[in-house]
Amino acid sequence: MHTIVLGVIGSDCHAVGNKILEKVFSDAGFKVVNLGVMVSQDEFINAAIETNAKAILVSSLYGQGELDCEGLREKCIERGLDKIILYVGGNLVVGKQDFDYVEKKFKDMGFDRVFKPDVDLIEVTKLLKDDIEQRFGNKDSK
Amino acid sequence: MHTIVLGVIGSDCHAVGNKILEKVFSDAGFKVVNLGVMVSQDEFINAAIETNAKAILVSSLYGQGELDCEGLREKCIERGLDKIILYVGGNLVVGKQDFDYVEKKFKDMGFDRVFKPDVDLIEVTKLLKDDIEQRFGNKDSK
Amino acid sequence: MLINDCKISQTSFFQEREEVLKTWSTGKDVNIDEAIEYHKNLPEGKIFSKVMKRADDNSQTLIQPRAGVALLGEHIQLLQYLQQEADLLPTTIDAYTRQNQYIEAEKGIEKSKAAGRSLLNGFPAVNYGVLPCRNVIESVSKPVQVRHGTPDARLLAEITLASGFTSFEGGGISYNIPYAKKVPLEKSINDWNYVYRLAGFYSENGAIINIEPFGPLTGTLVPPFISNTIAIIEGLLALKQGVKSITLGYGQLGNLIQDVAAIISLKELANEIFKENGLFDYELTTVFHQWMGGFPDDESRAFAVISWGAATAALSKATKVIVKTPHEAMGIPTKEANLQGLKATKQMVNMLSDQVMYQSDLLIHEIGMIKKEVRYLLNRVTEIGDGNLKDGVIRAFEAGILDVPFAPSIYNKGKLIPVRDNDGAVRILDPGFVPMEPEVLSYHKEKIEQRARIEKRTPNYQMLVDDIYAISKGRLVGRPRK
Amino acid sequence: MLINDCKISQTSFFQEREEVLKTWSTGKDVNIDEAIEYHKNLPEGKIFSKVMKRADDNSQTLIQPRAGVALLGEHIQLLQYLQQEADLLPTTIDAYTRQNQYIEAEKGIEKSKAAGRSLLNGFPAVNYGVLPCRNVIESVSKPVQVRHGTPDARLLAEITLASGFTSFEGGGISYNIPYAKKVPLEKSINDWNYVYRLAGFYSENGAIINIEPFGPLTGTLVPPFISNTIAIIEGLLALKQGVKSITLGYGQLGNLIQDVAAIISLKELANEIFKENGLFDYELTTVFHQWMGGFPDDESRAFAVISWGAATAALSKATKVIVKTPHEAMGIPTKEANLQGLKATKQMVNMLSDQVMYQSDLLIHEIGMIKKEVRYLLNRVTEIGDGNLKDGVIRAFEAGILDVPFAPSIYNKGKLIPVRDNDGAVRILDPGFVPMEPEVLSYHKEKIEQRARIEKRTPNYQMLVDDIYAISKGRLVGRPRK
Ligand code: B12
Ligand code: B12
Repeated sequence: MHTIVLGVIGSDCHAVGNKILEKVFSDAGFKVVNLGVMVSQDEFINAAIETNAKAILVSSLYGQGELDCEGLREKCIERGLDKIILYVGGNLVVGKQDFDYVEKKFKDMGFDRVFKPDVDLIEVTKLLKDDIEQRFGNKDSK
Repeated sequence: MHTIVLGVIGSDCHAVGNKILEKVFSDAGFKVVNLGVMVSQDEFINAAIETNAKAILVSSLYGQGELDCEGLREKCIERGLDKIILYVGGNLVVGKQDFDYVEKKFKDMGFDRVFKPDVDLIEVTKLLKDDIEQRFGNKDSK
Repeated sequence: MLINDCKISQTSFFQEREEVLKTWSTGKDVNIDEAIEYHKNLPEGKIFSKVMKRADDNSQTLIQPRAGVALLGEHIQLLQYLQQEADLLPTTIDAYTRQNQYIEAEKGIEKSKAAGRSLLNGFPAVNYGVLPCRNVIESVSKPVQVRHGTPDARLLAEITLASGFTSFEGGGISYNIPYAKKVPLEKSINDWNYVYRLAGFYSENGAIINIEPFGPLTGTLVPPFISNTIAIIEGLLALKQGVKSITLGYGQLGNLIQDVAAIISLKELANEIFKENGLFDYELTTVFHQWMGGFPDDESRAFAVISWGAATAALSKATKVIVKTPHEAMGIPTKEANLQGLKATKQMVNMLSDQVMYQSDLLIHEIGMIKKEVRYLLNRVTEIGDGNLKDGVIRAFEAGILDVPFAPSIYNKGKLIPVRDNDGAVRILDPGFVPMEPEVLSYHKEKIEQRARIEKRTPNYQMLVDDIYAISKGRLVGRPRK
Repeated sequence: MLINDCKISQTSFFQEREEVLKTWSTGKDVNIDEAIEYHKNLPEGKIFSKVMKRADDNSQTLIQPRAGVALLGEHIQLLQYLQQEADLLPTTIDAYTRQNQYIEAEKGIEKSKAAGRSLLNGFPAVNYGVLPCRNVIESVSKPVQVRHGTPDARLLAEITLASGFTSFEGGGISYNIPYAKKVPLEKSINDWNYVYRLAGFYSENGAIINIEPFGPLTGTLVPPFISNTIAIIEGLLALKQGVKSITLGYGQLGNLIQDVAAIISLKELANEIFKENGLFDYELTTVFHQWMGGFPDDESRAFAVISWGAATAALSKATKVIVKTPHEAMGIPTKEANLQGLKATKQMVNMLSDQVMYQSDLLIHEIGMIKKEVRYLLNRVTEIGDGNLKDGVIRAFEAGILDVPFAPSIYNKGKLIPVRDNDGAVRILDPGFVPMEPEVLSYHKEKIEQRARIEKRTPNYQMLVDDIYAISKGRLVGRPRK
């Protein structure tokens, strides 16, 4: 069972999607550590280290994700999480913007995958399994 | 009192605007000869000749005005109405199209003025008075 | 009321038929027996009557756009595009074909080809003929209806029904009075009896054709009892010719209670009257038209008008709703704008499909009122026709007993004057020659006076003009301009 | 129910005030006496309470957008653009300011300047301070309200009220439980009592400040009796501190009858309870929020949701409606999209303003039901607080007696589970620890079971998830996926 850390970053209080993500990823066989809303970069990283997680799934709905996510990858590397998978999803920037632009922006920040709000979550659970196996090998090691 | 001829051209049955135009132009002091809906080019011209009208106001709502109005100016000239003022208004072409394009198209056909559906009709009565005076002089002659 | 109109005899029908098929070259390709077989082989999901019946049984409200362009390939693409959202498909016919001006239509096709865009405001089905029209039916997966406005639709019906269209809109009054100037009612009713008989013939032979009288008429402040009366008359005439699937329609006026009452009373009273006349072998469904008068030209405002129509349709439990588009005030919509109207409508209809209809005193009163008015008027029409509905209709229009506001036909008196009351319901300011029971008429007048008092003016032509523009200028009741 | 909460004393208020104004540099520019004079010189048309009162007297429904961007000049332009259609203006505050993270907000301003677009999701009023904020008020011609979601809004209130904003949204529960994670209720209620006292002080000195508790809470399937209870509690707390103009709110759920009943019962019951508590010197108005949960991302569908909200608001005769935009599912709207939402709403509200509300048995029943539920719950809250409302609220949340679905706060139990019934009304599947009279609870359960039977499944978490997605996926009730 792979452990993953889940949370809504920054000062963002949108709680509904977060509760659904927890449910979907648990049902799909992940061990989900859900930090809920308003999670700082450090809280994400601490939880990932403590639980030996393979991935951090960041949500941002409120538009300021662009500011909140900056530097997360670097901080992960600093703290020794050099292989950790980073996903991000939600309404990532302020306003209705072209998704290609948004995707590139967050990939440039070091996220492995970037998702729109209406993504099919079952698909994401599959992607995540594949990504974990590819990056960590088929065994349950970090 | 200037006489004007009013009608909806072609196979067009839209009657509501026509009734309002009759009212507005009568109230503004014109003698209105209203031919109603489904009026052919010949009917317009015959009426204009018979009543010694200074202007023909063509409506077209149903989109096929582009086809119906072709050649009206030429026919007027042929029949001796060489000075008559031609106005046209309504939903003149098929579809929501750029008004500049529509205006040019109908001006090229020989219409003196071209109007959108939401035109202020009181303004039009003033324009028409001016246009008549300019073309026919201030006296009541043709 | 009991009527004595009879079914056209087989012989005279087939005699007339021969003449009809000769009126344009494509008529010769119609083979009715083969056509009936063709219909019988259509899958259920492509048969209008079936899909309507199922929706009615499930209290669902289906959605249908208007759409038609000059060129065949583009028309097919248009319908394929719209069926992603539409439950039922249309084929709207161009205005030349509606006047049987097939030569003009032919020119329109040619010029459209040259211009690379449709110069006709619809699809000229007669000019294309049976096989090209079947192409339409075979290229889509939903039932397709012919929508038009043709006083003499005999050839159009022959060709489109033979092509596999399973529904045909119109009637001898509703496709004459609002759509024509000089066509006598005698002629249009006869011609439509022919169409009904043709549909009846198909139906009796196992290929049920749905018939839909055009409810909204001029779409402009037509009081519900006028349009419902005409709808029921056309329904009766159709059933008398053997039609078995009938959809009666009504055009939204904007006041929720009046609109819901109109649909409910239409269905209930039609059933009563059909049965009184010994007609039992039919399926009756209803259609609600989103506001048919002048639209706001701003697209966001148009969306609100569309949505309100969708909401009212759903709350009235009409079997289907005909959908407008955000381009309505401007011109025939692009396919994208057409889809937008469908999407807004679908969202609304779905959100409301789960809601029960409220029963309020006001609603019950309004339903009762409309029924009473319609019965009274129907009785006058039958009386003046000595029991014959066709004669009654002709004489009634002549006498102004039937009268449709803003109609272009010279056979319509145009003396009845409607205006909105203070709640936006359409009432009678002046009945002209339309017979109304005194207490009913005074109810209308009271309602209008209430508005007049609030607006501090006497009801007159200006009030009517204000009402005509009201929705396009952003409200329902045309309040005095400041 | 009678409560014994008292007004903050002048001394302790001004003591606290000193501290508050020190929490950010702009605090020092606040001069309350000068500010009150400033308010008194505002024209009536720019004073929120006046405009709301007039609308209420005329049974009008006003429309108001949400809007706020990082940079002052752009924010002003945005409001100037929106006032062409809006009756009331907002200034939506960014999420850093809401958490009192003024340093982050400052960075956000800088980065927005650099990026040439707003990177903040609102206007950081505290960072700008009094004079720049007055610029906002002076650049527009309609009343402006501060809209946010700030648990500790003391400094924000000081600065914006001093700047001439005449209305302030929020409350100690409604701006904590849905918006924060770890802020104790004791703190947020105290901080909001401060804000109310501040507004009360202005009001007592002739500058009436309108206060608007945030009715929709999490915007996601919150049953009307929960949100109405909290709205009335916040109204009581505000009035106790001297507030004189109060607007209570509710977020649309989608079922027409339930929504209209919610607004009617909210206003009626609030008046009853305020008066029972000896409070008479106030003006009460209402606000209806268009659907606050997940929106469809297609813009045409969003227009339908917006329009349905507008229609319901108008039929409920709410004093104003807060308007969504066709961009809702995607992100903060452009000014154009914002205007589109306003235009659709205005069209709808105007078309329906002329229509009377129907009185149906269902509606009357639903109103009675909500009133009964709210009274019962309010009594439990006061009981557990030994007559003190603040204590009651704190203890009630602790015990799960007050419980808001989907709230992020750790001080909220989250045990109450709502789902829609078969008509789309939101009912209680599991009350958790929320006290409900047995016959009331069984009414809810019956309603849900009816739906469950029709859907052939037992009500469970999946049903709830289906309901959460329903509107964004095109319907109201989350039917099982096929
Ligand atoms: C009501 C209506 C009908 C009614 C008409 C009843 C009747 N007999 O009058 C019915 C239902 C019968 C009908 C039928 C059809 N209609 Co129609 N109809 C409308 C509608 C909704 C309102 C028209 C109206 O009455 N407006 C109110 C009056 C006051 O405004 P008005 O007509 O625009 O007239 C004013 C101005 O245009 C201007 N004006 C007009 N002429 C002139 C001339 C001058 C010189 C000046 C200065 C000003 C001026 O002043 C008038 C008074 O204010 C319009 C769309 C809209 N506007 O919302 C479509 C519309 C006009 N119809 C349309 C069409 C296509 C048809 C049909 C062909 C059916 C179809 N394909 O769906 C048939 C026509 C058949 C035929 N033979 O003509 C299209 C035209 C498309 C285009 N141009 O691209 C429109 C625009 C709808 C659309 N978007 O598709 N229609
Ligand atoms: C409900 C709601 C609220 C409620 C939240 C209640 C609560 N505590 O949960 C309230 C009213 C409190 C609220 C407040 C605010 N909101 Co809000 N809110 C919404 C709304 C309408 C629905 C959100 C929702 O619950 N959706 C349902 C769930 C199931 O979907 P979801 O949240 O999108 O989550 C799914 C996906 O995004 C995806 N996903 C999310 N994260 C991830 C991560 C990964 C790895 C993957 C694979 C997938 C994934 O999966 C989730 C489950 O399906 C949205 C707009 C919309 N979507 O219609 C705005 C919206 C998110 N809010 C917005 C804003 C701006 C705010 C505010 C700042 C207020 C304001 N300015 O108006 C405040 C935020 C304050 C704060 N500190 O955060 C904006 C964000 C703008 C932007 N990005 O440009 C939105 C988009 C509205 C808008 N168009 O302006 N909001």
